Amino acid sequence: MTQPPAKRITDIGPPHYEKFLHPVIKKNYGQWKYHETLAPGVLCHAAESGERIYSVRAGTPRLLSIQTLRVFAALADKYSGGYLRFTSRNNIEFLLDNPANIEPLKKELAEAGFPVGGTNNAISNIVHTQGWVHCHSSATDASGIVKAVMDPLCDRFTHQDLPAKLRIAVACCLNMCGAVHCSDIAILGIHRRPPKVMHDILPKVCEVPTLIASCPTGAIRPATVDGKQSVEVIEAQCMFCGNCYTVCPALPMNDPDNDGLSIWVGGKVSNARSAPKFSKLAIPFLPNNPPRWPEVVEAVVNIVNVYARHARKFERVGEWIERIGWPRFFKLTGIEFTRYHIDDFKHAGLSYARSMHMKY
Amino acid sequence: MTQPPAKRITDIGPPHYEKFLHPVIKKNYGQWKYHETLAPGVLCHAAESGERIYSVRAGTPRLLSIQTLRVFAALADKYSGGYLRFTSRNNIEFLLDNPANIEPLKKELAEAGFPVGGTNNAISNIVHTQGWVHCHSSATDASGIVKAVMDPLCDRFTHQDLPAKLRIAVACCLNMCGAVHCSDIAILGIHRRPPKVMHDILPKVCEVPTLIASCPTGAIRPATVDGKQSVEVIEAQCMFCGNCYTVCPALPMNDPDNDGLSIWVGGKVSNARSAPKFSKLAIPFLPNNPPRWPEVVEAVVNIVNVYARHARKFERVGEWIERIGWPRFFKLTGIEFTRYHIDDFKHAGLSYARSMHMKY
Amino acid sequence: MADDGKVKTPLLDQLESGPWPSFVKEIKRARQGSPMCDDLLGQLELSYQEKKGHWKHGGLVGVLGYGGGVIGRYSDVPDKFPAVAHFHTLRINQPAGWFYTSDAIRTLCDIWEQHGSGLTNMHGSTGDIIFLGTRTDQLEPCFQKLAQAGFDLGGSGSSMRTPSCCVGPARCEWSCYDTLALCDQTTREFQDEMHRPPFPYKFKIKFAGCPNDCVASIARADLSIIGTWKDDLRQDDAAVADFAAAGLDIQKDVCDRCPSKCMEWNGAKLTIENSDCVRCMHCINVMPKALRPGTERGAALLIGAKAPIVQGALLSSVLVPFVPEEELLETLKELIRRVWEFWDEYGMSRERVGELIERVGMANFLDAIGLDPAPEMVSAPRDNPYIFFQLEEKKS
Amino acid sequence: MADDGKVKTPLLDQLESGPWPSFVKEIKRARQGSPMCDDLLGQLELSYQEKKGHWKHGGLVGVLGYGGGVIGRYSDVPDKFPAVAHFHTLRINQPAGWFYTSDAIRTLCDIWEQHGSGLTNMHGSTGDIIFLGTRTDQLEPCFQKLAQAGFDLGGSGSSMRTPSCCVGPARCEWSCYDTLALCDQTTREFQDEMHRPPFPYKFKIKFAGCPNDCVASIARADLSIIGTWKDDLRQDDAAVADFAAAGLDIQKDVCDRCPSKCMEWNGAKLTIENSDCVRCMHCINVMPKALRPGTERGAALLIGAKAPIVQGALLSSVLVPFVPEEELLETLKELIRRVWEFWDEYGMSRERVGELIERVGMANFLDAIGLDPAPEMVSAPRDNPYIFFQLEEKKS
Ligand code: SRM
Ligand code: SRM
Ligand code: SRM
Ligand code: SRM
Ligand code: SF4
Ligand code: SF4
Ligand code: SF4
Ligand code: SF4
Ligand code: SF4
Ligand code: SF4
Ligand code: SF4
Ligand code: SF4
Repeated sequence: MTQPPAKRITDIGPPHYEKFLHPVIKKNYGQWKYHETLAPGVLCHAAESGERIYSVRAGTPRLLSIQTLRVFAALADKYSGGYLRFTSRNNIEFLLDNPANIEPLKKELAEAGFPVGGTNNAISNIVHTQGWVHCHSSATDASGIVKAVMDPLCDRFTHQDLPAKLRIAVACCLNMCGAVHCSDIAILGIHRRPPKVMHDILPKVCEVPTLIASCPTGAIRPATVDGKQSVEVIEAQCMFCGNCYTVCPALPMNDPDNDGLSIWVGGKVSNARSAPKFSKLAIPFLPNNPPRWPEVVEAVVNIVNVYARHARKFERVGEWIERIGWPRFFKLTGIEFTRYHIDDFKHAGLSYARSMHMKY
Repeated sequence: MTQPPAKRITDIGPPHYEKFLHPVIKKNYGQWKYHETLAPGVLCHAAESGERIYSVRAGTPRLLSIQTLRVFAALADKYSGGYLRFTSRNNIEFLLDNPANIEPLKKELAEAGFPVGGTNNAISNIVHTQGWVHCHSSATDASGIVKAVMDPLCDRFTHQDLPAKLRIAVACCLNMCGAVHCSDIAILGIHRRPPKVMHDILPKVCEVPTLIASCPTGAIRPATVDGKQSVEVIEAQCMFCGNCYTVCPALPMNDPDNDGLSIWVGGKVSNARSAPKFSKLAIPFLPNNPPRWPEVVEAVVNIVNVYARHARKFERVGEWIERIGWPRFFKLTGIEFTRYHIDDFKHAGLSYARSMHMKY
Repeated sequence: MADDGKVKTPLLDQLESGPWPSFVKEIKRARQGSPMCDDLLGQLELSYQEKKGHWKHGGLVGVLGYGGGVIGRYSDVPDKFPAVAHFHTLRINQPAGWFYTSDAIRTLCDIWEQHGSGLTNMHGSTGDIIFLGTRTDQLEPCFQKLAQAGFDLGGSGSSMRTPSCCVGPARCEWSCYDTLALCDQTTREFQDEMHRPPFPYKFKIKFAGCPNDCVASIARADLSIIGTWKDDLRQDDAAVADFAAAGLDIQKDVCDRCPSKCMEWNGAKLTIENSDCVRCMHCINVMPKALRPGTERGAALLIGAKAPIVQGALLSSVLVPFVPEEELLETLKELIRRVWEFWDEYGMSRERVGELIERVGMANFLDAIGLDPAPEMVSAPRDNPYIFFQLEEKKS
Repeated sequence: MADDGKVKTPLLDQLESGPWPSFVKEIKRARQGSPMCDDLLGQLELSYQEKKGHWKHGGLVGVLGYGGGVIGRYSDVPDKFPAVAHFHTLRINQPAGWFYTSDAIRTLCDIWEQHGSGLTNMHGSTGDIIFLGTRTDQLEPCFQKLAQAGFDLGGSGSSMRTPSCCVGPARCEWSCYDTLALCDQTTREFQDEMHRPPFPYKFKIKFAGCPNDCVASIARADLSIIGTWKDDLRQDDAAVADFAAAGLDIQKDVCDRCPSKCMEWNGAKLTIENSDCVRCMHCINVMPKALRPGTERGAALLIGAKAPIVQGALLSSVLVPFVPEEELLETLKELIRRVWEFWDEYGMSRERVGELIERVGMANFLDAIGLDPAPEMVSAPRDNPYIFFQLEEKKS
């Protein structure tokens, strides 16, 4: 006789966060008075009570092995009473009550290959997505581009002397899981050819009406191909969004020769000073060039450097560009302005320059 | 035998403006150096040559009888060497080379009932349209509203102590011949009921396909009414633009019980400081109440007074509102914010408040 | 009818009092000259009573060989008011800048006394002289009298509408090109397009000498020619000092209001970072003597403004960021022809050029008229990833 | 295959060098634990060679009784790389604020070592712990091990997605409400909607303690709860003076950057016209000790953010301008239910709530969920005259 299975547990939700809070945090919860950045990657938060908690932040690749996670756990035991957290940009933070532990922890992190920084006016970790590591939809890889771009920018992570915070994001297709649409600099994987219709399997794997409805531009029309009910794609009407593929596997978008990357700039999320903004198109297309995407790396580094040189203190990339104007942004960065930069989607008309405010 | 008719003259274009230029103007054409406002309605333009031309500006009802025009001509002969012009806002300007003539001219104009002013930071003449005097399309009269509104505001025309220029416009239907869409304060005649379809004459006077195409919301559908081919209007889809009536006389919009006025604020045309702006909805509906439209007059005067009290120097109405924020504009003016204020047309989503910038 | 044989207008009469000049008085004044005015008053009083207009829809009337310049109008109560059974208006092309001599005014009055109601609009909101109300049989003779006096009709219908311009160099120190000359020349160049409606819809042109835009061209013209300058503002420090001495708060009223924040005032000297100036005119407006536009003058060409019917109102948008004054006339003629050609071919009926551009997309429109894309044409590049890549051709 | 029995990855190997930590190293490190990693490297290397992905489209797999929490994934070259023929991901609901103890981390590692690839994302961009890659038969046992350890799955598909929040009161002096508590309570309240996808599409909720929005809620959540305050900024003049003394240019770096220009600095004293402050956080950000949010705290509720697919990206817009902290939980529960009810009934398949609101119009949406229109909800009133007047009912 088999023993009855242990009762299944469901719908318990996540563990309660309180279990994981450092005693100093528990004690001063909601009672913080101010903070200081002691060094790049090192924050000190002081409570009304006078107590302090020290945070040491290190960059991670986000894709982490259990082996590395155990290393982090060990470091936490050694220096932060076992308490740690991750940030909304996938950095790790160790929470220390004893400032004496800061330097040794930094040293060990450095040795383990995890740069300490990302605070204040630094370039923090790149929010990114799955890419070829796990997603079917990707026009490019994500982790690889992040590694390639962060290597030359690592000093901007370990130092915090930019005019303001600079947030970079990568998304491997227009679904934008990295939410690149509001980043100072965004790298976006794109397709440039219509989906190829796999007429043989289409009827089996998707419903034609749903498929047709999925196309925002109405580029998909019903068609009968050697007897079988299928669809055709009007090339001229396709703007390569990939929504049809998301709803129907029989319309793959991948095209090694034409897929690539586009670069976007000037978005922000915070309400500090100016309202949140979307990122705008800077470079419509760069080749998809693994393993190190030199064209992408050069483009991003160039924008970062021009920004660092010209922006005023506290100006985010988008705020800087709005002050100097887009024409000057293109001039300073040497990026070409093309027909593709001019919006032709739903609200295009509102992006035309409808005033005489001009610099020459 | 009848004598041959005199040869017809066509396509000669307007008389050349040079014929009508004051000698001082001809001499200093394009050589003006600066100007001063000597008094409300009195400008002095000084040329590089040192010569000066004096302009005396008076308000007119725009609708002018030849009798009054002859009075103006006589005044010009008496004081400005016969030289005069009209402005882009339908004021008259006498162009004097002798400053001694300014006061007597002002006196005669005042006696004749034409207020001198409209310069600088004054309320100038109201740009308006035909209304019941001549147009078939009007939801209300234009000249009457202008007269009713300018009477209490006449002091604002003859004085120039507002924070900035204040431009008012009136249009008697959504065609907006008064181009009220960019005015500090705009008064717009509106319909609030769908057109009534005159099935009997419709087939005779218009083409159904054109008519159907004319409706931006697709509210007009083909219909057969007692045998005759005609159309029906889906009430719920009609937003009362009147475009169908413009292309087809058989769909009159007039409806004395429901037609009325709406008030718009914050538009501007100049590029001074801020870019040109559209006027935004302040009051969706006020009753159509001739001969003196008390509700409209009260609403406009109230907005002018609140603006005059609260705006900072050089702030146009729209610039003032943007500084204090729309919630405060509605609070200060006591105007109710309703569902109608929330845009639901093409670009509606872009008018939602998508930031945390808020005053309480 | 009142005993004096005149209609009673108790409602309209209430609009004769008050400080602002009264249009009712004007109509009454014109009675001496024309019986039309009595019936106009009568019909207008009826509209005031009933809160509704009494004019019939349109009506095609005109003068020989012209397709525009006249707005036909018929009363819907002709039996009550026979004198305004017909009440057409003539649109007469104003002289550039609305300049007149007393003689010219009298000439116009005499002609209109003979051939119409004696009522006018000085001016219509497109800029024409409006002769308000006459009978069909009077149109041709009136037109010819005008022609002999050197006047011609303006535009109406689907034609080039009567261009207009600001007072410009005639009486303004800020005019960056000759608005009157360019307006006059453009009007003469395109007489045929004005008098014989060839287009899908109306096309309006307005000329403003500087970004103050005193003819509202950016809001009311399909093609807006707006003066500006390329070099530095001309600055007269002594005059600046005078303004300061006279009590102007230069920091608050000038520098702080500068949209590009490119001015610095240290209490004694005003320093302008001209490369950042967006040429908004504000500082010049506040200190006319002290600051003036530069000397490298010309204009920007903007396209597409219109009222809301029916896709929503538009302001004109930058088409050519800068044209030097001396090249303006030729550039304008050439560009207007190219725009019209494209609009003629692709514009739908009653589609203004601004609506057409939004429909086909600015980039395609630029291709069609042979202009290269420039960042000055947009307030910002696209924020959506929906790009129609054209892999065939290399990107422009 | 290389002699050591491991696939050769010349391209990926190039990503092991350089200062930034390498995901390739991570995958190689995980080899010791799981053969899957070899084949993952192999397939990834192939993608790098061919510049194309090798995962098949979707695939519905999951755990008993849940409709979400697992992303099914199959290789399209399973014969080449059998170990990743199945390579499903588990989304595990993170603890609020991403706080852990070393023990909790080790527990997770041990479970994943037994049941999967040993690869994770800390964290996914919605906020979940991502267990990256396992076989279908491992899903249920892995899930139950996690459950016994006190963890549960997160959301996927057309469900409420795993809510997330900023570090808030746990380690930030600016948090205007308890982001962790509210995030945790909301997650528990709607377990069913999270695990059993009931909606037309996904629904994301993010909690930020102040307008700095450190979880990007306004850009990435259908419902954004963002802390703010109603009363005056708390000001410590001594600390202000310290900042000035320390060399901060208060005029230039603080006052001039204030979007509402409501601050004045006379060199000694900072004066704030609080009634004009738009609560952007800038001055507080620059002078943490000197300035702090007020004490009358709470949050604004904003709705509708999403990525561009397919009608274009949206930021959340103001739905409720201010809710006092103590009323937040109840208000939120009630409002979320009303929103879902309407969305359920009127939302089209794959239509996010923000798209629905634009389609039906904000005013109609407000009616439906029983809120009154407020000027705080718009950046400006309409500029077009196309108003759908409802003469039946009196205007709301
Ligand atoms: C730890 C973290 C919250 C969390 O729960 O994980 C966090 C923590 C803090 N943020 Fe943040 N922010 C965090 C993500 C964000 C994000 C979200 C994002 O980047 O995706 C934003 C919005 C970014 C944007 O606008 O695009 C964000 C915009 C800010 C700002 C506004 C900066 C600005 O000028 O726009 C401040 C204020 C400042 O830094 O002056 C701020 C300030 C802070 C402070 C100083 C708050 C405090 O008093 O403790 C914290 C230390 C910041 C630092 O890194 O120096 N935090 N912060 C996140 C760290 C991410 C990372 O590892 O780099
Ligand atoms: C005469 C006229 C041009 C014409 O060809 O007829 C004219 C003439 C001048 N305008 Fe204008 N403007 C005239 C219509 C306009 C218009 C068009 C309109 O109102 O429809 C505008 C755009 C209005 C708007 O933005 O909505 C206009 C916006 C300006 C401005 C910008 C004001 C601002 O701060 O936005 C200035 C500069 C100033 O006044 O400081 C200006 C300045 C001037 C100056 C001072 C230019 C000069 O140096 O001579 C002239 C005397 C202004 C005055 O009235 O004090 N003019 N001006 C027009 C008189 C209309 C009237 O009778 O009131
Ligand atoms: C007379 C005038 C109003 C006035 O009292 O001054 C006028 C009167 C009419 N306009 Fe206008 N428009 C007049 C200037 C304008 C302006 C202002 C401007 O030109 O600066 C506009 C807004 C700018 C624009 O063009 O967009 C204007 C926008 C319209 C429209 C809407 C056009 C659009 O695309 O939105 C219509 C409707 C149409 O064309 O069918 C229209 C139509 C009309 C009609 C012909 C009525 C109709 O539907 O056919 C009106 C004849 C009235 C009558 O019986 O006399 N009128 N119309 C103006 C022409 C006088 C002149 O020639 O100087
Ligand atoms: C795992 C993750 C990316 C990552 O590497 O972190 C992810 C992965 C996928 N996302 Fe996402 N999305 C993820 C966060 C996001 C975000 C960011 C966020 O939530 O803050 C967005 C943008 C914000 C938003 O929701 O709009 C996002 C917008 C999308 C969209 C577009 C949705 C839209 O309405 O625009 C799709 C397409 C769809 O849903 O069909 C999508 C679809 C997908 C799918 C399921 C692919 C598909 O078409 O079915 C991806 C599965 C990849 C895989 O094989 O693992 N994902 N996705 C993130 C979830 C991890 C987690 O649970 O923590
Ligand atoms: S962005 Fe696209 S490709 Fe990348 S993970 Fe999201 S859905 Fe997949
Ligand atoms: S990619 Fe987008 S635009 Fe092209 S066919 Fe598919 S859904 Fe339509
Ligand atoms: S606004 Fe309308 S009613 Fe008034 S004149 Fe123009 S078309 Fe006629
Ligand atoms: S008024 Fe406008 S919306 Fe209404 S039916 Fe006529 S065209 Fe359509
Ligand atoms: S537009 Fe400029 S140039 Fe023309 S009148 Fe106005 S201020 Fe003078
Ligand atoms: S013209 Fe306008 S932008 Fe230029 S300096 Fe003067 S105020 Fe500033
Ligand atoms: S959002 Fe505000 S409260 Fe939350 S962590 Fe960021 S700064 Fe602190
Ligand atoms: S929070 Fe922002 S708006 Fe308020 S005072 Fe500080 S800087 Fe100004």
